Amino acid sequence: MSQHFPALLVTVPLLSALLISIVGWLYKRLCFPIAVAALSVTAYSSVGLLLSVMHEKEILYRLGGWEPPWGIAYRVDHLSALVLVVVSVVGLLNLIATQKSIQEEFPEKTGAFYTLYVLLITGLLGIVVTGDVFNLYVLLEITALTGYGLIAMGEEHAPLASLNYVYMGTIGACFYLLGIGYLYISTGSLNMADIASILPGLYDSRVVLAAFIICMVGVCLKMAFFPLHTWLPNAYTYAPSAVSSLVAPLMTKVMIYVMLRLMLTVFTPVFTFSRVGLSDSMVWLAVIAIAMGAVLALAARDMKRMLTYVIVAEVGYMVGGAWLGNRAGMTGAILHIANDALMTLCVFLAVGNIVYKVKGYAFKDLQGMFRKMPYTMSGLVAGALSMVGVPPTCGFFSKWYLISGGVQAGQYGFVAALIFSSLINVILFFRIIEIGYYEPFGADHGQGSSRVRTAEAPLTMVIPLLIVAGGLVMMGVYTGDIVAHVIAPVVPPALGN
Amino acid sequence: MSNLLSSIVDNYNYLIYIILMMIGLYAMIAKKNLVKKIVGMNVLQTAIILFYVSIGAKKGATIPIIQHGHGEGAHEMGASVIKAAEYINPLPHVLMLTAIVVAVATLGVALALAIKVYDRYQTLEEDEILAQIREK
Amino acid sequence: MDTIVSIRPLVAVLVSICAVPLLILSKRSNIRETWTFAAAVAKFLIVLSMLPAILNGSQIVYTLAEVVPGAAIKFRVDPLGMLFALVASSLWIITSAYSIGYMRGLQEHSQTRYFCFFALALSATIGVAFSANLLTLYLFYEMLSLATYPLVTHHQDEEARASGRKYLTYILGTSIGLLLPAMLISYNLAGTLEFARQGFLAGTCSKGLVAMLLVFFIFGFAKAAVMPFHGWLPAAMVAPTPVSALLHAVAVVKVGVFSIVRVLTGVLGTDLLSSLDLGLVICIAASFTIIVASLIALSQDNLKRLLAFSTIGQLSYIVLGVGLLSPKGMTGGILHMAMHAFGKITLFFCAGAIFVATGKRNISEMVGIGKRMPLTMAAFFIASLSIIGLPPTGGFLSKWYLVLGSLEAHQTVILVVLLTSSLLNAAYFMPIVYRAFFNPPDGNAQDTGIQEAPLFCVVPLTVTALISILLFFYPQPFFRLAQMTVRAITGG
Amino acid sequence: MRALGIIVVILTGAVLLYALGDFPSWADPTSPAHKHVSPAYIEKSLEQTSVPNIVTAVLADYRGYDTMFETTVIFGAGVVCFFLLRTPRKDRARVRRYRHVLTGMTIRVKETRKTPLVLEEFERIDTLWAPHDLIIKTACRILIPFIQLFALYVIAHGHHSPGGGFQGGVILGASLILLAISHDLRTALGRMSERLHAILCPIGVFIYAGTGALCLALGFNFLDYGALARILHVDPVTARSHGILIVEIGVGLAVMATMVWIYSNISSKGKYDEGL
Repeated sequence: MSQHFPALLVTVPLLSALLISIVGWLYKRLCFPIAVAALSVTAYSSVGLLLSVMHEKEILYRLGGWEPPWGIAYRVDHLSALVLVVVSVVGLLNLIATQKSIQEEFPEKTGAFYTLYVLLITGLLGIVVTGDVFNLYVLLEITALTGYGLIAMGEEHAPLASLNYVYMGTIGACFYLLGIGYLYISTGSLNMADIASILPGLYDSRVVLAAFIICMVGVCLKMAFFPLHTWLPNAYTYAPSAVSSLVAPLMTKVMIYVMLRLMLTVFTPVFTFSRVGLSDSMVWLAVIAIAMGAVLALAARDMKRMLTYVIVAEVGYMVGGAWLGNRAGMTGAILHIANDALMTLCVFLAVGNIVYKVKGYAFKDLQGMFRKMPYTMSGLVAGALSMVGVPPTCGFFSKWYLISGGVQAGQYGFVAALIFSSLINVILFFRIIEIGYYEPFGADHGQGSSRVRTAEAPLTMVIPLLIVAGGLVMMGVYTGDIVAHVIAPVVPPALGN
Repeated sequence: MSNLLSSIVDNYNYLIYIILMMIGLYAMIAKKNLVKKIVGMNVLQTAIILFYVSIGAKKGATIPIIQHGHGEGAHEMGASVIKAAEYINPLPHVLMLTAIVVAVATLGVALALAIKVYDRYQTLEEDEILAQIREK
Repeated sequence: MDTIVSIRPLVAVLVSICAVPLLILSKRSNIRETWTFAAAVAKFLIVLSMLPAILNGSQIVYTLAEVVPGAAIKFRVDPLGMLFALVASSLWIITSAYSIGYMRGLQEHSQTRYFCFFALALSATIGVAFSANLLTLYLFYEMLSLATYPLVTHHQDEEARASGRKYLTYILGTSIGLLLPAMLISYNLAGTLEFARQGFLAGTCSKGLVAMLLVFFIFGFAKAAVMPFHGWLPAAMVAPTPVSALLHAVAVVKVGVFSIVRVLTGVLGTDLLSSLDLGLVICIAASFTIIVASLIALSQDNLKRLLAFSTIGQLSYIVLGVGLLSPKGMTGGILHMAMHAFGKITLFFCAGAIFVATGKRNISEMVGIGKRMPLTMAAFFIASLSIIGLPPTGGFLSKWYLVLGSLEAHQTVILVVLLTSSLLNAAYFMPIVYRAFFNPPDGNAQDTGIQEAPLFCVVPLTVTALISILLFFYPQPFFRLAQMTVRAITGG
Repeated sequence: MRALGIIVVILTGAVLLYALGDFPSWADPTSPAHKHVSPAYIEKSLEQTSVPNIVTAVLADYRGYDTMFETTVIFGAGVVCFFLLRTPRKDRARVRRYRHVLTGMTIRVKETRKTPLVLEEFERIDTLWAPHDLIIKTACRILIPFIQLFALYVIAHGHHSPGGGFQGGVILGASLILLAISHDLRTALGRMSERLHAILCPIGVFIYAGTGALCLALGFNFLDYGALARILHVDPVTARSHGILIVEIGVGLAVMATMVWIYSNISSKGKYDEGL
């Protein structure tokens, strides 16, 4: 069985997505259980995959039994296994956490919703496992399409935001497609490993350079890297809370993964860091991204929008770390993919609970929240601390690696940007926490505070949130092991140690 | 420089695709009308399809369908006589079948979204929509 | 110097965290207070159980997890940490008794939250005391900052909000803005963060860099309230008095100075500092703080604010003592941690007791209060003696050693500073006591005979006052621990 | 905006032109694209899959995994359109219009729970009613069967001639859409209800993915049609060609259904009563 994990990983959710869409027309109530079952299988097999990868180096799976480069092959190494686990676990937790709000928001279209939800997860997983650049494009489009649909069902300006996302996303995808076209024309292959083995002879070819640049632009568009981030805030703000708590943690992170995959596997590290003279400018762009993200977040007037700009900043973290071109930076970037996914999920779930309860996510809706929804707020605080980077939450440790990478690379601008954004995060989140904490109080500090009743969200929403919050700390405490056993093998020796 | 020119001249098809693609890109960025943007999007995708297909071309080769050998057991006798040079490269065409389908799907979704947008604002002109949003 | 591997340090840290769920779950307040006491006593006993081993010159080590290569979450109990832990954990018992009296006396709201975060803060304090490397120290330092925020802003009104903001801005701002970079730079220089006998930075970097790191560290630990980063301490006085007492006379501020001492000795190393004679920098900053703080204290009318400024001054004594880099000076400084703790907490208790009994905050209203609350004011008198540094109180010893240290280091200027500040201390404490006892209460408040605060308040402050006398005669084990620390550092 | 567009276009164009210099000249048989992977397809496909149409072989077998997801993309698009546009029951049109064929007078009927009147001298009409052109109607009615026949041919003959699931599926879909245009949406939906094509479309994809999963179940790799030999009692190579056929049928179904689904959603804004 275990050698078929890679196939199961993608086919099980795919088949169940189809099943859901059929069942949705016959017997709606079954949709949710099927989705849960599917994603549990996925989570199980992805964890199994991670463990088996940790033993033998990397797993190759030939689809259709054809030898790569003629057939399509899965290639699962430590990096992809890690991201797989993150994606499937986040997807599962969010699925369970948001069941209630889905029932409320789409009473008639639950079938369609869960179909798209599971398809989205399928696409993300596929992107992560595949070892073929064109296959990656197809899966990219699956995630994109389903994403458009899910986002557009939000309130007020959601369709417009989603349409803009369609434009930007399509441009990004087209650029990526064009890039791999250039790769194909110069190497004649579509298999990542194969391309990587052919490229060294072609380092000086302009076509390869152009291919690299075009692909990078495309991917940067998709992951909302600073100058190209314009679509993200609206899309994620207006999306239904159940959706934004799915796409916000996963989409950008998986795109970061794609970038790393291109940098490290397809275009070999040697080419990326020594032949393409882009490292410094990318790091500086990242610095700007972080700074702008922080500043724009300050200007935001509601929680969701604020968080979306925080995401823009976080993308800057990872891109910057990856382009520092040293071991610490790369480790930090990879570690931050997992950590950031978790903490983004945490804060968005908390916001989701609040929206479910008070039907709003403006700052003022938070008044007296600590008394109304203590557990949700504690979850929010945990996420906030992780975003700020307070030990022992995991956010601190990835920041640790990123900063020390910056110090080693002598990129003090990057270090400064990271510190700056942590300080801004303190302001951002404590502004929220203050509003929630200081209720409109009477003059007396007596027992007058029982005016606000406790009205916590249902358990199915609170428990996953608290699990995630706990996970933040666990990730932090076990950072050492994760780095040693999962991330260290990924970082290419070309980046020194 | 001269070799650049010559390469451009005998690669005029690539030149055409670049021009097409730029048109599409420009439309997507500069046009105010949402449907015009969608049209631009399709032009962009078509340009890339053109690019791929022209990769597949091969001098003195025909379409990649093996003339002889029909039905069952054709492979035993068919195998030996086939030469790669006689048939054009099938791979780009395969890829483009996929790309076309993806383009269609994207178009469908984009149109659906456009309809929703129109329902909400009673217009498809971006600046008018933004004006509406602002005054709210 | 043998090392024992034992989980006890971790337990000592965790015991009060484990108490938190119990506190939340306990329905009736008596049960809740029982749990608090249980946790406090347990903590103290665990700490105490490690004392003999430490006094025998061995140290206790426990590693939780290797988070970053060269920097684990690791605990190490050594004399310095033990001294601090003893002070903090013993005072927690007394304070929890006091806070029961205080909170009930004023019928404060959401007491459960109060006790929970109090417990958390204590865990953090002990964690800092026992941390074996900079990372662990930073971890608990931040934990303390966040755990104390709800305590400081307990009243949840506008004033609390403002001062809460100030508190966070100073504490988190400095720790993220200065401390974190300093820590990471030193990590990348030395590849480790383990506290070493003579620091791990020796010989890894230039003088300029060391100086920069020194500045970053000293101001980065804003809890030590070295000027100009002292503003949060007076602001934080909006907190309920027990909080101010334990946290702002003992736990938080002492954590600040303790961390500075740790960094000066364990990270930068005294030899490195003296070789680059950077000790002077510290001394100047400290002396400046001492004098200015005392002068400001003179002009305060709100008793708690006065105490706050006096604390700011006293803290810099400790920094100064270590900054002298002379064995006796260091002994004095470290000893002062304990002595000042007992003295200052008594003073805060008194202030609180007065507020509970009479609702008075300002000194000007406390004329003749000695007749109503003789016990309290007696304790106040003793404690102020200890702060000024006169026998027969513990404060005398520490100050004496500081003086010796300044002589040893041939820093007559410092000597002058010390004496002046003592005079200033006297100048702002004695009038209070004098007016309290010998001035008649002003007309409208007629003499109502003896009217002390509730027993839960009075007993603790009497105890602490007595302890600070006791420490004059029997300064053990604190004195021993201080000496051991210094010997370990100087190797002499 | 316009300036930005120009800048972007110029930058991108510059990069592309810059790369153009190192392109292999067009249609050069020795360029890497033709040397590395593709020759194997051309030379081996017939003997490995016994499918003369190399494109079909590569599409459905060598890179069958791509194609599966390509079908999934179509399916996804269908679901998205439905998800976005289909109007919830509560705010669907409550009014129906009928026209008395002989007199040409129209009546509005409030929709009620019980089935509305059906008399042959009344015909249901759209709000914007234009008299249907008899010629078009008849022509289409004659044409559509042939179109569908051709579609089936295209699907079935994809092994030997240009064609396959997608092409055939699109033609099938087109035939139904033609029906909807020439008559009206209701007639088309009468032939093939919403629920039917909404279910057919996942079933189509299911045939594809299911075939793959079947191979998995038979202990081979996913989508390794060679496994089907055991069931179909033929040699693995023929099994592959059969597998391709099965898959193509699935694709055809999915594409056809989705096309109709998307059309009926977009053309009626999800109301499903009045199309174009």
